[in-house]
Amino acid sequence: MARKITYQQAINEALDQEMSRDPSVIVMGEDNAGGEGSPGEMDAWGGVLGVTKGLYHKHPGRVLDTPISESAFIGAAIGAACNGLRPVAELMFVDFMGVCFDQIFNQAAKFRYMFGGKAETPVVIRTMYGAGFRAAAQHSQCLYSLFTHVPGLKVVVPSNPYDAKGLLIESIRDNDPVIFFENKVLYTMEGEVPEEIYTVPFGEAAILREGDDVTIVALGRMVNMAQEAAEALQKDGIHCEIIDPRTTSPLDEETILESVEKTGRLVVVDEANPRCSMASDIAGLVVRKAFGALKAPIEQVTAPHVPPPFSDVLEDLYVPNAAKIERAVTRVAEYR
Amino acid sequence: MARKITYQQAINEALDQEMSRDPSVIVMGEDNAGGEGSPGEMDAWGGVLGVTKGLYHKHPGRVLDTPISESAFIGAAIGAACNGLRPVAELMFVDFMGVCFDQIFNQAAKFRYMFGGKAETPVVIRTMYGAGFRAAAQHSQCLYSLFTHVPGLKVVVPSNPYDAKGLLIESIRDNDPVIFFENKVLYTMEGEVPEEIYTVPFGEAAILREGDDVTIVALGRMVNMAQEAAEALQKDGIHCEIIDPRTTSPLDEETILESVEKTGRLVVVDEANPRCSMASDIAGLVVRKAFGALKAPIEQVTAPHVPPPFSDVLEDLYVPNAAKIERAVTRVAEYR
Amino acid sequence: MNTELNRESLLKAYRMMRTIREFEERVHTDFATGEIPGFVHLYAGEEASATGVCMHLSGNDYIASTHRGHGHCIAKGVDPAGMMAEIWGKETGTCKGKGGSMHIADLSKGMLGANGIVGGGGPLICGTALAAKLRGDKTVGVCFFGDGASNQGTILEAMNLATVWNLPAIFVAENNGYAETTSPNYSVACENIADRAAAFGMPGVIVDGFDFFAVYEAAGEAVKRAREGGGPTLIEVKVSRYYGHFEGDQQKYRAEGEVQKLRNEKDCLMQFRRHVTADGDISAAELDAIDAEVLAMIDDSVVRAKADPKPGPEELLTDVYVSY
Amino acid sequence: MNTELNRESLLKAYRMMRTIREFEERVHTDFATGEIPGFVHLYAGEEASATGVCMHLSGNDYIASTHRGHGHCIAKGVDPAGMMAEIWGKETGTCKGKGGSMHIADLSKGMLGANGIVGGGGPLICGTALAAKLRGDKTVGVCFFGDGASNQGTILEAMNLATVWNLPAIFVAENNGYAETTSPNYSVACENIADRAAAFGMPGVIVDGFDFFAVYEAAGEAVKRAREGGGPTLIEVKVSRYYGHFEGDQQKYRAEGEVQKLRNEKDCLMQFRRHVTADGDISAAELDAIDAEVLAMIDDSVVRAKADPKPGPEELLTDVYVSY
Ligand SMILES: Cc1ncc(C[n+]2csc(CCOP(=O)(O)OP(=O)(O)O)c2C)c(N)n1
Ligand SMILES: Cc1ncc(C[n+]2csc(CCOP(=O)(O)OP(=O)(O)O)c2C)c(N)n1
Ligand SMILES: [Mg+2]
Ligand SMILES: [Mg+2]
Repeated sequence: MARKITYQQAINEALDQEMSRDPSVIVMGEDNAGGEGSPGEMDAWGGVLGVTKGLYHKHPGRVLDTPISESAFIGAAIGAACNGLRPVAELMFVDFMGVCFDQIFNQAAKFRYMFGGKAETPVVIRTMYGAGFRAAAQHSQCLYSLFTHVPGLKVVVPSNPYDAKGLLIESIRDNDPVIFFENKVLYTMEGEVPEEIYTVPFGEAAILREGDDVTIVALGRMVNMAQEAAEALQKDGIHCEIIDPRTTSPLDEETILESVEKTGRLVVVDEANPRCSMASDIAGLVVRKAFGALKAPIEQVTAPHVPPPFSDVLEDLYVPNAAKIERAVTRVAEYR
Repeated sequence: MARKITYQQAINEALDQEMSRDPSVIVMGEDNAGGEGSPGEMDAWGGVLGVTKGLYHKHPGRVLDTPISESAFIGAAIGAACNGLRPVAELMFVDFMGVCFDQIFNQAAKFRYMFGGKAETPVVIRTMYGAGFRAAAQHSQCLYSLFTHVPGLKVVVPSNPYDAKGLLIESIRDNDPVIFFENKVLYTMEGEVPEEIYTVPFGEAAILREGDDVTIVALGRMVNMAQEAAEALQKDGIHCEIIDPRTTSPLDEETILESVEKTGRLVVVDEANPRCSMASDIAGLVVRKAFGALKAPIEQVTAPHVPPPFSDVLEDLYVPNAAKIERAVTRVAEYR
Repeated sequence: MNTELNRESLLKAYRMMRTIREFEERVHTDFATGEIPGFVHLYAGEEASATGVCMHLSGNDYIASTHRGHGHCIAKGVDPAGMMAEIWGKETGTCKGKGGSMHIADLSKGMLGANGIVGGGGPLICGTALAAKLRGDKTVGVCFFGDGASNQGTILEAMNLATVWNLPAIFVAENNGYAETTSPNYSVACENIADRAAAFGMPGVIVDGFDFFAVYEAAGEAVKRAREGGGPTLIEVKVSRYYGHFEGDQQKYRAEGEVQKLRNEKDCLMQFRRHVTADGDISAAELDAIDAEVLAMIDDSVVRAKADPKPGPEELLTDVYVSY
Repeated sequence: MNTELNRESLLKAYRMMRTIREFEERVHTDFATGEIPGFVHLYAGEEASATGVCMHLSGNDYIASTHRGHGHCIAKGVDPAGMMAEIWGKETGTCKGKGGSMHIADLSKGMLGANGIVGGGGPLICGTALAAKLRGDKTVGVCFFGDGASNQGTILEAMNLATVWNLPAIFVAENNGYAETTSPNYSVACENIADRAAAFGMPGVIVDGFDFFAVYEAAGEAVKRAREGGGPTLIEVKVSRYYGHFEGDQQKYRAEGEVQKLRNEKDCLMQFRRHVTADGDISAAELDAIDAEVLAMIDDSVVRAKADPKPGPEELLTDVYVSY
């Protein structure tokens, strides 16, 4: 049986292996080298939750600490990508996008098109998202829909260690700007991950469970919730098919549509706020392209339209969970 | 018959009247006073397209030029709103949100919730959006879906001079942060606008045309395109109902749902890029809450998933138009 | 030096600093038991900064704070019991348990919020100061920020705007030697953060942040200038934090014994105590009495916070729009 | 002063400046007829800045430009005919008509793009410079930006980062006295933009932007320092624009006769001509010949741009992802 490591280790390993393979890969971010200018140890942190830890000593000169200037260093990663490097920059929490979004969505995302196809920007922006840490409104958001809205960006939302490694390697090798969303709660999730280098292609959803009754499309951490729900629903005789798109841009429309053609029923599970979300995006896709097959309303299980609250009781109510998914699936399955 | 003025004049009048009525209303933005520190005339511009022109001399000390520091002055407007003013700040083009989004979505939008209901932030951010000016990828975007995704923000997208005035006055009086989207092509649109002060409430869609066959929900400039299409379709015997939500957040779900309950067919027209857009948001709403009434796929007429191009031929292809709407409505109407 | 400060003010300042210290020490202890959720950044060691500045402020003045906000809150008059309940996630908290440590705010006290976004407060304080200026009410706005934040565009832009608009604003850079693990020796491209003042047309001063009187004096001048229409000031407070970046931080990036040395040799409470008792006007016993009162008050706040209920489920959906 | 510059270089510099001038004058004329679409910001008057800097650069060096980018493009070697076609929205344009005036880029020439976002280029040039530094190839990056942009957080952050990473970067602040209608007298809180250099640990110099030789000399030093690993420099070029912010601007915010006086007394081409012909080494006739060649070349580029086809409809959907 394959080796088991955590989601966080899988990401670290992907970075390590790609840095070893390709000298143009560099890593930068706040505290990624972890201790520049300070009197104690270097690599004391490896990023705020330690994801890049160990890389500093293994790859001398290629792991850079940055000032707290997200516009400057994310933009620098982008500029460096235009000049031959393949930088992986860390936006610590995606909640901080508001201080540097311009460099991402108006610069990196648009270069190729604005410049008539004459530019490539192979930059990866790793970022942490999601609730569950009692970190409140400014450190718990999802926000991938904002990036998915922007043409020119590729958006990756891995739900398990295997995908995290393969998708990150794919991201580093991709010649477009990629935003790589890491779920902070999943960092400790263990899973089988090959030691060797491999890639998981963009735009290919994973079918994690097959079933004929209801299709569940879930993203990131929600995939696990959906699996839990599907297990329970199985006992009630409801057979769910679970699809993990893995990348929201590009989106594997075919796999979703084919599944709905079969089941006729769909629940989309998205940890984000509901308006203009991936949940609505996928619902909109299906009602456009698979209407004929649809036998029931498409339910969206999402956070409510409020900021993430601090107190644990409220945060637990905020995040979608298996029970909510079960209820939605049951409603959809029973719809006549 | 009522007086006719342009969309731009309507906005200027709303600002002027509210400033006269309420001394706590101030206006700020790049070149809004139009000439600070320069040797020539003050009020030389009144904002880049002249929307605030004339206010500087009428309301001494209350129309402020700003450095090109969107984070600082949009944030200052927000801070001032916490300390008793009702600032109207101009983000010249919404495309520039990337340098100041944090102040909007993490600060203004979240204060009330994060602070347990103990803050009010009556700030208005006026901003210009949309294609049609041959202004290319960084000056032609729509982006209202990004703001609509964020709980705590209200988002206003007026489609005509009457609504522009009434909705702006409502925005200024509202105690939540409001993002007011002005379509640059509509500035020259004329319409009947009462001279007196009036408000148009948030979350109340306008039904601009009644019809039994197909519902068209359109936003901003697209409302006119939809009307043109509906006129033509009428000749083919297809009767469209046109709904202008006027505000995307809050969204008047009832009016949309009631209309679809009647027609069973829906086309959503949104000038923005398609992914995680208002088009998909509304499609998702309807397939969730009015599925039983739906007789056809929901079509989304939007810009393609590419940045706005420069060349006029390409830009004209990029923006949705009446012909595209007609085709979509026809497909939906003929669906069996 | 402390000529302006009468007995009463000195005792008030001491109580303020002691309250902050005791509050933070207690949160540190309780965090270790695993009962306190979330990211918690302690201000212990930096008390003289918040206190030296806020002693000049009244309830109508505003401050904007940071992720490390407890000290600023207490110094600005926010109720420590409400704060403690907030940190514990209780409905009796300052923000009903919805904000937590990183978002404590009390606008009724002129406290515009801790802030989870580094540099977030700079623009906001320009706004409260602008409102004050247009109203002519002689109040001021103070933005506290860290050495790390001094590289954030929002802070740099805000300093420029404050001068352009000649705002009654004060920028207090609390240089505690680290931004998470990263030193300003590395991240701040000039010698002192105060050197940046010139780039934005305002006076810049450096003070020893362990010395309450030094902070008090510099802040007094800045506040006076601002109230009189003289515009903004940048004050760099050189200080240190006694605990990790947040609770749980192992601090391997720090020098051995660094904190212990500071606690022994420079601690602001120790220095303050020595200073005022040496003058003879205030006795050690008086200060001890304050210590005991503060301790009891903090103890009590924890007892209550623990016992208080969590917010009800209906709170999830309230307080997001004034009207919607 | 111009000792480094041999005849050939002088003629090259003159041709560069003249090409920019002629290009801009022609766009100005053609815009008036209504045939040129979009927002067009002309660089006429500022030629000595782009030229004085770019004369030190080779194709492997990078520059990042602004909305007012034509001059930077030409000085960095972008083909003026392609640029003209781009501005006219033709498929033969540098960017196939997809970018327009505000987005002309040619990475094969080290031109990283005009930029529709004020201050957008600062971070980007740190990136190209970082790549150069890590590769050790001795190339540099130059960021041109305006007086208005000098207040944008992105530029301020970038200057700090450039010093922190000791990058081979040069920041050229083209202070033309206006950001749209707003003067730096109002918007820039310090006396000179160059004064900001100290805040970011780099040397700052001020040069007369009408004097090619002054710009050339200052840029030479900065480029040399950067290539040798000495880190970034901020150069403030005091200059003026001859036309409005963009074409169509009435310029009521300017003083009467301001531009005419500058054209008469300070024009960079006039001064350059006077200077080099006075030395006797170069004759007026030689320069006249260049003028005529440039004029013919620009004429030709317009003829071609007008005749060239617009992009085909299929172009709408191409060039957005390398692979998707
Ligand atoms: C925009 C943004 N970037 C990064 C962070 C993560 N972060 C939180 S605190 C911190 C360090 C701040 O350092 P400093 O300003 O010196 O304040 P201190 O913690 O020392 O009080 C960082 C990087 C953040 N919250 N916001
Ligand atoms: C972030 C951003 N804010 C505002 C604008 C609008 N704008 C375009 S050019 C300009 C003035 C720029 O002034 P300056 O930097 O001095 O350059 P100049 O035009 O004088 O060359 C402004 C405000 C923009 N394009 N981007
Ligand atoms: Mg610090
Ligand atoms: Mg300028």
